[in-house]
Amino acid sequence: MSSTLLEARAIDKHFGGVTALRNVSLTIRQGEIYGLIGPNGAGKTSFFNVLTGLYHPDGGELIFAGEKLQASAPHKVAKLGIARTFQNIRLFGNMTAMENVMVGRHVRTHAGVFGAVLHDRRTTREEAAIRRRAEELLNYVNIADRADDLARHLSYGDQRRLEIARALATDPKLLALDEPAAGMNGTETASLRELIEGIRKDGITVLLIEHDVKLVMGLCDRVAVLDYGEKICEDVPSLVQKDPKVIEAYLGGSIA
Amino acid sequence: MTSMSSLNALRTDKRMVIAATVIMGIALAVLPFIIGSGLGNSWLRILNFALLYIMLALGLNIVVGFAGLLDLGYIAFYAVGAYLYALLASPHFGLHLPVWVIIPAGAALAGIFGALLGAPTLRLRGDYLAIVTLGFGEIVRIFLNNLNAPVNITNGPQGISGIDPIHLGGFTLAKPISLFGFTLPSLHAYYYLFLALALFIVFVTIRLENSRIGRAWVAIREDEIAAKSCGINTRNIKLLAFTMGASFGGVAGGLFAGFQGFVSPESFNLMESVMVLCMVVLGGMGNIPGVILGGILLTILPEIFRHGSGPVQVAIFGKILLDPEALRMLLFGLALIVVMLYRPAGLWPSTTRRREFRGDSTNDVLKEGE
Amino acid sequence: MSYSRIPSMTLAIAAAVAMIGCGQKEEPKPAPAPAPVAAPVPPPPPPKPEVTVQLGHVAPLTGPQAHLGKDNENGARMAIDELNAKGLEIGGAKIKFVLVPEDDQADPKQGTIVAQKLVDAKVSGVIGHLNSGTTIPASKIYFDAGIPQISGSATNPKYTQQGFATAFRVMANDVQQGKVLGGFATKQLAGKTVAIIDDRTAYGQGLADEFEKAVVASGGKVVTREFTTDKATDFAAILTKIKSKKPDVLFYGGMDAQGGPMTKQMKSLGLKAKFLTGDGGCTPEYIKLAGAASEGQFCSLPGVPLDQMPGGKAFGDAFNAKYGQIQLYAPYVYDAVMVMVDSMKRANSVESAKFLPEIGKSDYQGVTTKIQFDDKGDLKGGAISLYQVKDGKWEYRETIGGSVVAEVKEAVKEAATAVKDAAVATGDAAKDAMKDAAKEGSKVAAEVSKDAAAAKAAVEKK
Amino acid sequence: MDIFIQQIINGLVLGSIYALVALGYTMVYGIMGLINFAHGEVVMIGAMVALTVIKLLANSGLPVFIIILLALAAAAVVCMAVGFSIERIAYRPLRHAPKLAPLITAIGVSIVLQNLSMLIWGRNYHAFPPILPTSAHDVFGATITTLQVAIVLIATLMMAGLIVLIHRTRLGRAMRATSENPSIAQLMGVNINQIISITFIIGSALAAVAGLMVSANYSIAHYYMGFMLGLKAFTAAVLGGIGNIAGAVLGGILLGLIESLGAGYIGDLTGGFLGSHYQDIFAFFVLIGVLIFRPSGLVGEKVSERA
Repeated sequence: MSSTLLEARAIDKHFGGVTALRNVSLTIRQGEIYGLIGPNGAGKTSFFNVLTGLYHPDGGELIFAGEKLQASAPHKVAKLGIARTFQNIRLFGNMTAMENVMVGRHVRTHAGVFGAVLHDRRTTREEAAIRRRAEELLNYVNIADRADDLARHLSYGDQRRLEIARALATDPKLLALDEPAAGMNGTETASLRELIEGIRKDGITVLLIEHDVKLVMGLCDRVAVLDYGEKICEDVPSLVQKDPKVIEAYLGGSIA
Repeated sequence: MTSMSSLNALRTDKRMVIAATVIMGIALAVLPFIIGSGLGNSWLRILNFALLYIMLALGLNIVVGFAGLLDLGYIAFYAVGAYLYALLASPHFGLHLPVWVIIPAGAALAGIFGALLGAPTLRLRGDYLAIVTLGFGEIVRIFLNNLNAPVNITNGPQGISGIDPIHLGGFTLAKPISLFGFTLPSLHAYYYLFLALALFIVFVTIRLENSRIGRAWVAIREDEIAAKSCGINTRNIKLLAFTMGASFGGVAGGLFAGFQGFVSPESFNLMESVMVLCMVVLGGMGNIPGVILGGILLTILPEIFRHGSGPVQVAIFGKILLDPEALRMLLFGLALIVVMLYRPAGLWPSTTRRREFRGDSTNDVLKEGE
Repeated sequence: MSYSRIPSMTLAIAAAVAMIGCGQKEEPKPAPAPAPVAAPVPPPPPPKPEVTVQLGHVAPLTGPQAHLGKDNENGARMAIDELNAKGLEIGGAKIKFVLVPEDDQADPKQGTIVAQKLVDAKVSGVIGHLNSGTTIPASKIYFDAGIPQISGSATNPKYTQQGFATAFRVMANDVQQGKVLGGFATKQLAGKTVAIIDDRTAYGQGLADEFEKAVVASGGKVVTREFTTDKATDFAAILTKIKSKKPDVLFYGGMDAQGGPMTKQMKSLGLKAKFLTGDGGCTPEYIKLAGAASEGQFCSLPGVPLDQMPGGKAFGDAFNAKYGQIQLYAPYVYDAVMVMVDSMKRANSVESAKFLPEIGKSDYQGVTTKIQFDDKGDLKGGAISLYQVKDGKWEYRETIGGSVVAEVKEAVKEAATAVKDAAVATGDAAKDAMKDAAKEGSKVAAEVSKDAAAAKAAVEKK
Repeated sequence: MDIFIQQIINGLVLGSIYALVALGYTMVYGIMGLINFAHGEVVMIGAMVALTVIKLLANSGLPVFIIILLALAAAAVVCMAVGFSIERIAYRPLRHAPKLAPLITAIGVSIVLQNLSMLIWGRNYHAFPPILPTSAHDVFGATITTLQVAIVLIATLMMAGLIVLIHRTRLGRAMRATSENPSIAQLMGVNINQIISITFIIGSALAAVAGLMVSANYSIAHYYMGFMLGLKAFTAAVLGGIGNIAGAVLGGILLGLIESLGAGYIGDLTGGFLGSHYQDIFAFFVLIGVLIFRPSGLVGEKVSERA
């Protein structure tokens, strides 16, 4: 039995009169792949944004690795060890793939203005380390050959991979992926699946929002289902698929 | 033009670097003598101003080009540096501090102003940021123009005259310097000083660009939310951009005051901010050689038109048909339009931006305009 | 403290009096400016038929003040055309003058660039610049090059206070004009309460400050001081505030482009004060812009009205025929050229270094006034004429100052005050000193009044 | 009290003038997200053309009303042509360029228009012929002229007209669609080039009206007059929330009132420490204050950070 990495306690979030999240509590354990699914507009991305500090929750709290997450401070969240990707890829389009990943190292490095200008030994060493790590990560996600291309010129699948590499560069404990398989074809999805499994094997916990139910059910250790901002179910995939509330939420759709 | 090709070489070949540096060094060293004797001292003075504008453009480039924060009040920092020099080295307060105290102090004070003015604008984007920075620029100018009462600090619209020329060691740059039987005229001496500081600023900018800090600036420009999620403290990094950019402006301002011997608020109006912004954008935002090119071009272009608009008309039509001064500004305005129409990313965009403009889908570009 | 002032005061007064008394005789002047770049003395021109002499002229020709700049340039052009038509001979050669007009955009930085350009072009002298803000930094460049500079419109006192022997102006400075205007407001206009607006330019603020001092000195009260800018068009807010203070006189330090609309708005707000402005508003444009509201308002111009000066009317007519309505400073600029050329004639040389010392000695009857310079290069005497709008035209009212008598009177009064101050200040603690001071003081006073009387006599005789 | 009322009237009139110019800024911004920096110069051209026509006809014996209408028509035609050409030449080719490129061409256009105007109309100030009635009305001891009443009314009417245009007509719907998302609007069959051209033409016609009003009210026109006016109006538009029609008018009037009351009272309130010399920056202080708390202006849409 692994320990708890993230605990969300009764998270609420409203936009004007619309409730995006209501009393959502969930627990993610160290080392698992945790899926978050739900119909469109169920509040999955809102939960992500609250988790990563982009939104200020209206109620509840998040405990990550024993520490309370500070709201509205995405960079602090990143520092604590939560990295994310975005549903509609947000890369630094005019930077090369390599540079994108190097930016990811920002939070784990220290050089300031003086270091940058004077190029003292610590800074040069740090810079070399950043570059080395970025190369490794590009290799890891299999796009090393595109290192010097502008991020915006990469293919869609490669952009997804690059975003994951950039997230990994922050040395996260929890990697939160927002619909990484959206728009991918079968082969791409398969290799993405391998990638995610590899990441987990390296000891990084994964939180996955996904539409591709097959992928989620095959990949995740546990799955939570959101509907109209409320968690209606949290369990292992096989049980979630049979949950009547879930089936109803998907309008009796083809969940299995 | 030598500097253009040699700077290009800098990127390609390691061995070329040394050769290029040497050639460029020699070229820059003899430039004032060639210009001074060939074209006259007025062109040397223009060259000196061009160096000041290069410093300003490089400073603004950090804010606008790297960090993507549209700043229309940048000239305020130039003003802060200039007035600090004027107040600390003129009969106005009877202070005559040495230049090696004032210039760093000017850089520091301008940097502090940069952070102070930057702080309230952090949440603003695009055009809102532009108008607020514009407002700050005007606020600084108007205060300089009016702080002669109740306590006379800036001497108001009269400006401060009789400012000490820049002294280095035992030498004043205001008079020809004699060394070992070799005489260096004043304008040449200023040229070397300005060149040295401009090169220093280029050096600092290049180092910053290729550092963790520089990448963070560009990341913010590209996508602020993604940058935050990568753990970048966007507030601090933006403030750092404002501070660094402002401090370059402060240095240039101090040099300006020492060079001119006179400062008054009218030198720091909105049009000046706009001109510096034009240098950055026209040259090639975010690309250091481009920004330098922009600074040089926009300083000398009006002067070329000044020297040319009358005589050329006479040469073509036999008489002056159009008022040469109106024509000069007309041509300048047209040049801005034409350059932007044909090279929307600037005359010398960074390699990445250039690629962006080579037959890219509109899809990319729409993203740019968000 | 004040004790030590007495001798220096005495000296100053004595010098002033001597100067005035002696009329033409020159006080010993410091050696003229060094001319480091000036060529070695050329031999007296051999039978060369024609020598071209370049004169630089600088004013803003683009930007908001371009109309004034062009007017200045036309003034200079007119002078040069006349001179060329006359066909002057200097130093045995026929002289052809060429005007080198430059645009400084009213920007100090551009000012120094064009100054350098003129120096490079080896002009013999420079007329300009228009604005004090560009004139001051440029004057250093001319001084370093030993090129004489006469401005027809830069009024900031600083310009001639920098100790540059090359800097002259043929226009009263702000101090001279402000003083006269202040006196005029309180005395002739019987203004007990005065409101002041200035446009926060070096010119407007300088003039308004001096005006304020003069008003206070002559017992008037400044009820409020308001401000605008040289680009503003709406003055309703400050005029409304001024209306609430009910001043007798409203003084505006600034240009016609603001003064005109300001007068109009003043009327439509029902502000009844008399409007008074300096040379910047003393133009036909002002009347056009203010419309009917301009009737009965006042302005001042340095010098004496054109049509009262010998040749002035002819100049005005010729100028209007050639370039259209005089805007403002064209006659002064015209005079500036003439003074410079007159100095060349007297020096019998067109070399800057040669005729520069002669400029200081000028005694030239210009179209604006009689031009003599004091040791700083400022216009001596500084007559100021006042005008009032009657039937849609500026009409001459009177000329104030400019008479040496007035200056002497003032000097005497100042000396007497100084003496009294000294006597009082020494105090009980030093009775002996006081006695001495009193003794010396009375001696000085006697001397001064004697000198003054002599001066007066001399003047009257003249 | 009459002084206070007078200051309010002063502020309203000044504010209405800002609002008239700000409407043009905000329309273009609303559709294209572009600051048309040259708009102030279009206003200037409008003033110059109107003035020329009025000067020509001042002694023609035509009724004043007709003269003004003719002047307005001429100014509107010229301004519309200028506005249309500016968009075609300087902005349209850059629609997909980096955001700052059109800003620079706008500055270029501004310089060109200024200097062209200087070549055409000369460097001198032009006085507005005294053909308009100068009758003043008494309002609780304060005064307001007929022209000023007209300015306030016209600013309000223009705002109302534009709001109706944008929210009640087919054209307005197309404009809103273009503003919302140009590519989708295009897919829905909206000719966005045409819509943008029309926007520029309407904005320029507004500029002509503003130019006429400004020069008539202050009885002065000059080739440099557009710069300061444009700057203030732009500030007003941002204060109200740029892109929002009602916001432009609100921002304009607020700016006018701030300047008027600031210049009128701050000197006495601060014992002379601050005075009317700071008139031009009260607005900026308020603007900065507003934007810190409402980063999209007073009535601007809240652009939340969408992740």
